[in-house]
Amino acid sequence: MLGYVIRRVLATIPVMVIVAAFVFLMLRLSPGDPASVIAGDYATAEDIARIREQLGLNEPILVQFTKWIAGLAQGDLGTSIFTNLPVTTLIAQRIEPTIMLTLTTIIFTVLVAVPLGTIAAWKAGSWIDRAVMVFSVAGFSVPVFVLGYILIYVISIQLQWLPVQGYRSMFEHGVGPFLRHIIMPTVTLSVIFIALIARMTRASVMEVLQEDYVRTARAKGQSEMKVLLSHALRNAAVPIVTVIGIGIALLIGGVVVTESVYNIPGLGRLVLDAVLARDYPIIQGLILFFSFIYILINLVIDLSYTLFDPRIRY
Amino acid sequence: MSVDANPQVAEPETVPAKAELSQWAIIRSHPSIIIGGILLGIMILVGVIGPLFTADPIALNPIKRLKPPQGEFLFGTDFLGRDVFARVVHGARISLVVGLAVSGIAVFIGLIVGMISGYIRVLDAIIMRIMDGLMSIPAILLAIALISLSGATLTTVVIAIVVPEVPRVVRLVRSVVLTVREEPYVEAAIAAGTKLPLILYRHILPNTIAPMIVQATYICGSAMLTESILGFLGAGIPPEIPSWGNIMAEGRTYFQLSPWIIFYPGIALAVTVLSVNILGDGLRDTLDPRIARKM
Amino acid sequence: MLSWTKRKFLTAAAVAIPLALGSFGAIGEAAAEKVLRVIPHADLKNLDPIWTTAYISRNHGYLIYDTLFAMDENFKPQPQMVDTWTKSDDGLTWTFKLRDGLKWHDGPDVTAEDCIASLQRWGKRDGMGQALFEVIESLTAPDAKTIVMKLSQPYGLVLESIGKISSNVPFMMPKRMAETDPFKQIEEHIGSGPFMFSKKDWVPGSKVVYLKNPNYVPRSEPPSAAAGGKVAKVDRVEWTYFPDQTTAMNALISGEVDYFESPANDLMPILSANQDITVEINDPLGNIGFARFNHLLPPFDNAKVRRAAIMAMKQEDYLAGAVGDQQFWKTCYSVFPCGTPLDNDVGSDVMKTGDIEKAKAALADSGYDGTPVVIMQPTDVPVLSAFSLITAEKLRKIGMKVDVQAMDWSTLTSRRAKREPVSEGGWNMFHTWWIGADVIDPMAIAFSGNPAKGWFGWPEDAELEKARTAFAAATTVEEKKELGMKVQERLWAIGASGQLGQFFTPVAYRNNVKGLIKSPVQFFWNMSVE
Amino acid sequence: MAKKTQNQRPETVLEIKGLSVTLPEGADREFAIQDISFTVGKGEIVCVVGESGSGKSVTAHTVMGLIPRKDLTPVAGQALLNGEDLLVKSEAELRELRGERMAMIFQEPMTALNPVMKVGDQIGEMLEIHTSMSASERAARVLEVMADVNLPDPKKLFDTYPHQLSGGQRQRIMIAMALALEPGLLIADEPTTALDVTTQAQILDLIKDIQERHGTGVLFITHDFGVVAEIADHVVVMQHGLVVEQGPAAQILGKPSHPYTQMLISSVPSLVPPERPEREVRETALQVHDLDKTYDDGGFLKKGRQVKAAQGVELVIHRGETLGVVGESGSGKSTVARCIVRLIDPTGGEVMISGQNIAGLAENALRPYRRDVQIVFQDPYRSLNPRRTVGQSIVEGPMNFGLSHHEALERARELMRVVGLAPDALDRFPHQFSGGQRQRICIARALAMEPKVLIADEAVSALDVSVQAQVLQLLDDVRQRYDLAMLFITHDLRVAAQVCDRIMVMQNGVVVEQGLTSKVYANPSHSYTEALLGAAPGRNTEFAKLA
Repeated sequence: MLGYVIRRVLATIPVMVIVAAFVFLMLRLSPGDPASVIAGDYATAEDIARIREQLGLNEPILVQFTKWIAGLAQGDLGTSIFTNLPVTTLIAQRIEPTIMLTLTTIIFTVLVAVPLGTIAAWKAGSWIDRAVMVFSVAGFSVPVFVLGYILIYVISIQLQWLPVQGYRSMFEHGVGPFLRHIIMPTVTLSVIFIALIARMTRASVMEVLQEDYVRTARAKGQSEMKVLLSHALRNAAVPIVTVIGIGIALLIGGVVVTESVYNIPGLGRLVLDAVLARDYPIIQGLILFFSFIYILINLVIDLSYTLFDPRIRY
Repeated sequence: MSVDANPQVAEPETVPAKAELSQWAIIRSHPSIIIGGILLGIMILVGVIGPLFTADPIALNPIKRLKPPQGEFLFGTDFLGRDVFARVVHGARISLVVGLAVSGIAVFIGLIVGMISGYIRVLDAIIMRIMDGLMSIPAILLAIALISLSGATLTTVVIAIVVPEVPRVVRLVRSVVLTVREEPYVEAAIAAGTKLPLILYRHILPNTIAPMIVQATYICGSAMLTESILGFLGAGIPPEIPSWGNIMAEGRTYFQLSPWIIFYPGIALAVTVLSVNILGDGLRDTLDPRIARKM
Repeated sequence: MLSWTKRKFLTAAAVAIPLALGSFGAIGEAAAEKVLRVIPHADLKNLDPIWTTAYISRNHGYLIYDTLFAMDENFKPQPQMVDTWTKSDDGLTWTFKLRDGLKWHDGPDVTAEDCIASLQRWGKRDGMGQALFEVIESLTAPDAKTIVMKLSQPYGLVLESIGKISSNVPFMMPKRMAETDPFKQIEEHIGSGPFMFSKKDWVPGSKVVYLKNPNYVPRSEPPSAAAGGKVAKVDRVEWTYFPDQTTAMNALISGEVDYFESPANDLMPILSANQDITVEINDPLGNIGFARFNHLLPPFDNAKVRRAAIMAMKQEDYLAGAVGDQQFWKTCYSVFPCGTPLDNDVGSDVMKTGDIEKAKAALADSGYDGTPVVIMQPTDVPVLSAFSLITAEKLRKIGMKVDVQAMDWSTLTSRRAKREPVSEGGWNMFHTWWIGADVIDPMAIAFSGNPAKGWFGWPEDAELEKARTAFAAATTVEEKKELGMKVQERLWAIGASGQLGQFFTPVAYRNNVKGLIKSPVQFFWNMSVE
Repeated sequence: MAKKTQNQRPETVLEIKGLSVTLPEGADREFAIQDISFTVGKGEIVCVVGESGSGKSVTAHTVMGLIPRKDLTPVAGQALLNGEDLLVKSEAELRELRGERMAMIFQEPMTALNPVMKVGDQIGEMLEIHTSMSASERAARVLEVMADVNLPDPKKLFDTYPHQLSGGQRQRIMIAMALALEPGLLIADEPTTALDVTTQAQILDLIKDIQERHGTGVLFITHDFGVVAEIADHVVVMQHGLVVEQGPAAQILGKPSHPYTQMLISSVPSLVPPERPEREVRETALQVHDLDKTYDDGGFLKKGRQVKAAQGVELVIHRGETLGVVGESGSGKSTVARCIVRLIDPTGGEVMISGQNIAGLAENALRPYRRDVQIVFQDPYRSLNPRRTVGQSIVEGPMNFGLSHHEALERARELMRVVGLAPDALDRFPHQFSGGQRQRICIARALAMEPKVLIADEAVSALDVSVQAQVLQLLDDVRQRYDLAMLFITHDLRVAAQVCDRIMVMQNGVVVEQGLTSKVYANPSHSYTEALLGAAPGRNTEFAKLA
């Protein structure tokens, strides 16, 4: 197993280099540059040129790239042009809200979507099945921010049950405030994710219910509930977990919007502001960070397969 | 052991023309295709001929700004006094173009790369690593970065949304190709001396089309949604060209004051994406249940 | 939607909001502590008010730094850190004595050397500073509390320059920081102002925290704009940046925030309808809208074409379209903000026409040859995006071919610095606004007639420059008024830019917030929370 | 083997009276099974035999209550288990009976066990459902039952997973599971069809042994008359959902009365190879010399295991001659075939066709020689591209070698007549043909290339015995008509006996014996051949031959 993990981690390096090169070139080849934004309203052309010089933006692209990669090797993602803070500290300050939001969303989604999908598969063709499918298709079709606004307007303004916005860290402010502030963003973000997982669970459980060993279980006189849980669902676990992995990439898009609607100081907003202000180091650093996290999640998911399916050995 | 009837002598067995289940009968048996198809048809109709019947979506009359929906303005007006109904109808055209263009390009590229990767094992490892790389970049961030950095035109928006979709299509095509190439009829064709390109064209491609069509419908739906999110984040298509995404984005500030600016394009988008997804579900069950179900 | 209507988009910072009223689980700080929770107009991205002209960095500067002189509400410079000052009869030698009790946040007293170094760093970046230092012969500090300035010739704007209210404000910094190269950001943020910057709480893009400076000695006079006693009446000021306007408004309504610096004009009906929220105009001068031509490239290299375009611009359409509610805008045909000393009507008939037919006729005989006009439209600044669309429609109506190119503000700021033709990334028109204080007199860069050092668009007119330099040297009020009219007359004659009127962005705060200072710049001293 | 006396039947366990089950509308006939009546006695094995689609499986599943109610609905008759009618039982009552009073084992041992559950737990689950035994009591009983089905070292096997066991071992686990509660009735639905002949023999012995020791009534479903001859006490023959004939085994096999039964039994190839006239030796069509094929599944950093699929295989086929290759699954017979056709590349040795060694040729150099060797596969449903018409599939090969579309079509029409199908069927799609018809089309496709050597890789194994006989006859005719050399690969010793002039026996990739079929069958020299022949079911029963 260890040999496999090492090999997988080594394999991520070429992928990360591809991602880094792709993002770096994409930024450099586009119009708009941070120096002029910094120089502000009535800076003369030489002011802008001097700032470009000072930020090292005039050096040939290759030189800039090698410098960045060298820095990368020692874990230095570069310094933000605007705030003059290292990108790593910026990420550290704002990683907690994004990670917590993603975790609560995944947990909430799995707790809702997997049972929904299983029941839909079990009662395939019934009204429950159709209802789950319509909900899951609807879930795909509603833009996240519209849902966010509606929830805020109804629950926070009219009913005043939950706060409008903000994020409370569980460690600093206690679990109560953390939950109060995370419920609505989690629900908003989960809708599209639940739609995806419910649909996939239904498909995999339905496929498993055709398998011979399910017929054997029934032939043993096993109750439908037990057949569903200990036989069908356990065998459908691997495809479901795979979809959760893929879904997480979908989540990051939603996180950016949810953080902006609920004013959560997370990584999503950080990269968004950076892109609009052309803060190259942050953009590069964060996209690299997100793709590394995504690759890590996929590795963890692949390893989790061994828990669900004894046939898979690394 | 000899069986009396010697096939040469006996009159050749005629093959009963088993009723070839017409494609139409299959479709009729799946309501979701009909519902999805009709809804999508209406939206395409609105997108194509609608604009001829509405006011000019770009005409400003600031005096009549933020009027609620009644009388002359079916969907009310936005903060510049533009007719929201006209903009939603025009928006249909852009959003559908984005949806169809993205799914078309993604499936086209995905098919080619997927087949190469699935059939030519040597290239497979390299292609897959590149796909992993592309897939690991979060789609929305890539789109935002690409668009805001290289100018927000329709083409850049389409490219920005296509890039993260291609790897998913490549993975699907590759898995289908890997199963199809093991089939005996492919081996028979090889034994009969058929060259590689012909094998890909005659035997591999037709069997990947069905899952591709289904995947295309899902991509079309998610592309329209991504466009609206990009518009909302301020990195989408330029507002002068109305698309549902940026109508809603511009209406964002006035949500509690005049919610109709967001409400109507939101409904239009939801219905269109809904119709595309329902159509996709219906097609998946009819076209090729065996492979498609793995989707 | 990323930035707001009011100030130009520049970098900004935000402050995470401490616990709202309704939630349980009191947080760490003592409940007794008075906290002012603010939604700033932008996200504080960088903290060096000299390195950038961003208004948010300037507001940050006013919190933690102090200035030698400061503008009061009638735009007269008043002494702030200076106790007494004298001017020699020939007007060439100015001596300033610092008042007592001025200490840096990290302990040591403020010395004359610190002030001189700060003035020199400011002088290298700020427009008025550069003009002032051209006439400065020497700046010396005979003792720790006295600064002596020797001029090469009499200069009328010495106090107006070192007491200017808006970017770049000559803030006083410790010597070791003032010596940083003006094109490099300062590392430490130590000032001598009423508040201290809490670096450990700063989360760029989300939260900035300022703590009350216990040993700050305010002046005795009552506060009047930037001048007067700067008394900190709360223990902490917390800025939280909100990317989403609707959420910001809802936060104010639900009491999770005390003060909302610049809500979108269109939220006013909801905010003013709410009885526990007060909505008022904080900046009497408001903002002046500009439609700026590129004088180097056709078709706007021809003054007739420029004037024809200006005749098509009707201020009411722009203000109604971009700002909305009439309560927040008014037409103003003077280049200087209406209601300021130099406001006048000379030459403004070209702006008053606002008539498509007349403009069409003027364009016809202006020799316009049909070259398309490229208008840069910043989609992420709603007011400017609206201005661009309105101009495009008007120019199309009078017969010009118009190409509206959408981009975000960052791209616009980099593209407007380019003088190359349109084919190589150049431009013909862009829209922006200035706060009243920045265009209050001819010295503003917006009115420069010298293409080499002037503002983007680079108009050229020798007479205009002559009048501006004369204004700098003028000493009496009548002389300044006379030269003001001359500058405005020239500006309209060459059609430097279209003025789109004056609009005001209100502030909104909960009723328990008291002591807001009326001024074009947002100050946080003197504000208290009951 | 002494069987129970014919007339006196033991006490009834299961009685099926006039049972009818309807098919969903749109199927090719109204009833899946119609008016079925027979009984299964205590300690008796009743074989229900018939071709695919005869309804034998539906009968078994109806008794167990496992049929999908909305598609197949029992409309008449009764299924009495010790007198209680199963058709009227509620779902809960049926669940109670399953496992306790009746149990079932299935055809595919590979997929019949839950892959993610330990084998011991799956057997234990049966006890868990029906008894209130404690965990340790259950474990003990499981080990006891595993021993009862002669599984080696039950303790070790208890914690293994299904994928770690062989087909035979998994079937034994299924049987152990079924018999854990000593049910009165055991239903076996083609339990040995997927197994190798030697394993099949052990499982059949096991079932007979248990049935005698526990006095269980066994309802045994099969399509293989060899198996019927081996174990059946009583035989029920079914066709298109009807019972055409039933009676004691010896009578049905010896003197069948119903014409359908007679046809079926005579289609069963006999194990005794016919005397073939000595052929004069013709020129060599295919010569294989020292053929090797090794799979190395080593990866990027991993040192892989070496699997020797075929080693040092030598064979020669002359024109007009049929060489048979027999052996169990995994013996390498298919690997040899695929190496000859170059679907896989041999790691060593020579394959001589019309004087040229094609073992190592590159694709372009190889192409001209490909036409000389053609292959027919096992699965008729996957040998034809579903999206291309039958005609297109046949003409594809000839057109690769220069024939115009018209000429190729002409040849295809002619070949359709040769294989006994109407030429106008050329423009239809594969899903419109039966399994047997599709196999004929594949033969036509192979012949279209005018090959020198035709390889049949288990070409008839997936067909019903009657259809099998026709296809074998067709192969024999085309061999004579086109003077082909044929390589016939099969695991079915009966088919090999009837079809092959010479026979080659393979085990674990090595050829253990080869020679004239009649000589090898009469006195096998290698022990493995002997075991193979000995394990062939029903070898000492003489099936009635049609006149």
